[in-house]
Amino acid sequence: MRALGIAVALASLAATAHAAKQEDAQAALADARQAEAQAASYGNRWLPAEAALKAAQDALAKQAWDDAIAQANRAKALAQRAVEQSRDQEARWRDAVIR
Amino acid sequence: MPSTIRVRAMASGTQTDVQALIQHPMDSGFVKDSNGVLIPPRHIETVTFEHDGKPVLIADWGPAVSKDPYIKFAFKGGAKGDTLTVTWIDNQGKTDSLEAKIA
Amino acid sequence: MSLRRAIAVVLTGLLLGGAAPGALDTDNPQAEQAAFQAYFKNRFPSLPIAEFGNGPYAVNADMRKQWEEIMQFPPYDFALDEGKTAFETKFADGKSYADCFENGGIGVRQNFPYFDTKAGEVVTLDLAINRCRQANGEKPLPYQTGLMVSLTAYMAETSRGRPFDIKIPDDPRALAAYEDGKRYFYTRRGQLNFSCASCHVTAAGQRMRADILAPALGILAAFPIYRSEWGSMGTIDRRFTTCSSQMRSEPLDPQDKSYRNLEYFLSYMSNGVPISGPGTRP
Amino acid sequence: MHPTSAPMSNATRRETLRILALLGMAGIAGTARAASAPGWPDDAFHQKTMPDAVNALYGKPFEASDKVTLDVPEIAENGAVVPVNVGTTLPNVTTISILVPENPFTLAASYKLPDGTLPAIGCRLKMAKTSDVVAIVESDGKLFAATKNVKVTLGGCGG
Repeated sequence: MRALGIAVALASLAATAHAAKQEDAQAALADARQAEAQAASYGNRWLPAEAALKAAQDALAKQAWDDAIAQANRAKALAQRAVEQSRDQEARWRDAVIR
Repeated sequence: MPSTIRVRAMASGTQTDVQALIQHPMDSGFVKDSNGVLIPPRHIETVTFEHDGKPVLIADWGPAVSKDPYIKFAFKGGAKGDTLTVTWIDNQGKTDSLEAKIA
Repeated sequence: MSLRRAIAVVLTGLLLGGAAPGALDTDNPQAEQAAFQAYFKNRFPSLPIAEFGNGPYAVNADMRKQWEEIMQFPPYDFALDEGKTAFETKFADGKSYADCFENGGIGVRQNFPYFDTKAGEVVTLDLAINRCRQANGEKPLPYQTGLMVSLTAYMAETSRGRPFDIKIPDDPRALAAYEDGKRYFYTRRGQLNFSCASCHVTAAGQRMRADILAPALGILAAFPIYRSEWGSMGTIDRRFTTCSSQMRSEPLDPQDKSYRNLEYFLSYMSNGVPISGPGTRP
Repeated sequence: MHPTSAPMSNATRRETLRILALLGMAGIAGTARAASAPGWPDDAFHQKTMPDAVNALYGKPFEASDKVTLDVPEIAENGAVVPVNVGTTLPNVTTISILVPENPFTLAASYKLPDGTLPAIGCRLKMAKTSDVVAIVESDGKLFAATKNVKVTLGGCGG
């Protein structure tokens, strides 16, 4: 009977860890989407950011939480870079204009 | 269905200069379409040009001939108003032919 | 003028202009057009204005030789015939494209795109064709390839040799469209961090691997084009979308406002360059 | 003008593979050989080296000759459409063939010229990557060839 108890305890431990990982993945994906939406507002979505976001969604669907988190973070980083680029260019594009 | 063959044949007294353009995909069999499926090979194998019932050129083509293939050559003789018959056959047995007038 | 007065003048200039005198960019399209064309004439002094409609072939001899060879019997010949036939085919309601365009649509391509003051937006040739179809109960055509490219190929051919003649009417919305196109042209985007100007101004005439970068002046004159790369014809939309994705930037939809304004800016800058479409390109 | 980017080994290798896929010469697909058009030298068109292709087509050797003119670009604007013009001053020319050793199948095109047809051919070929282009002219039963190299690479900055 004891062995069974331990097994159950271990299983539930794994389950909670599993659930925690799932939440992390979903949170990471939400952040990435939010960053990408901001890039979109500047009309400057990057294809690699889109690809990473899609990879994150696929990983989430396959419950590959670590992969989903990694891809989501990558998408977020790329999207943030796009936003920085847009802000920088809003101020400086006129410097390039032929006069 | 408009012909897949465009011919410009100009007689200049001693010879006839011929240019032809053929509408054909010339698929080599190695290209994948947008969802990664191999497009089967489909390319013209022979093109025959005939004047006065005699061949003036026979072209044997492999898959390395460009899409919408082009050819330029000339033959002695041929006069304005003569007929130049152009026929192609591809590796799937499809074919087309055109009787062009020499200008 | 004494130093003190000079400083006063500069200061007032700054206050009024709100920007450093150097950047007197108060949307004066004529002045910018002159500066734009002068820039390219200095970069390529030996080129007559007409040559700028031949893109890479105007600035590279080896490429030009291959172009001249292909132009003996260009692969767009089929699209051209399809376009002519379609242009002359009546719609179900008995009308045809000729009824939608001035001069029956013959020799008018150089006036496109124009600013439609009623609709308050830039109308490109492709958009005008679809508007004509819809006005006569026909379905609009897809934008990047197919019949749209054949129709515009035929209309371009009827305008060959006629210089671009793009107008900016005295309408703040037209000026805004021009400004928006200019902004798009000079703004860096996508992971490669290029703007249109990075390649077609700064690096015009240089190689990008096998490609020669065409100068921006007259860059739209040869459209629609048969690209060996595509093995088929493409409109300006197809070129804008493929170029966007090469910059690893999400392409916009065909005939998106930004693309139309970009075409408006580029065409206006190319006033005087004759139409050379339809064309062939690498 | 030499392409500006310095050649990097793996980039060049990756690039070549991309071009092969792009131009459709990625590998030797087992092409089911439907019945070929009559007279089409099926075997010759399926050889992968110069000696095999020439042997299958002609069954005799060729020699270089400056009497064969081969007009090809130095750098192809696009490997999918490479203009090729072959001419010669040699007499009694009966065939002209064009071969591209670096293509998966070496023989690209072969032309039979009946009596009275001028010994000159213009056409447009696909080239998978940088390669020699060899034009062979058969004159009085002997084979004479001209060879030129054509550089082929991808255009643009890559997707």
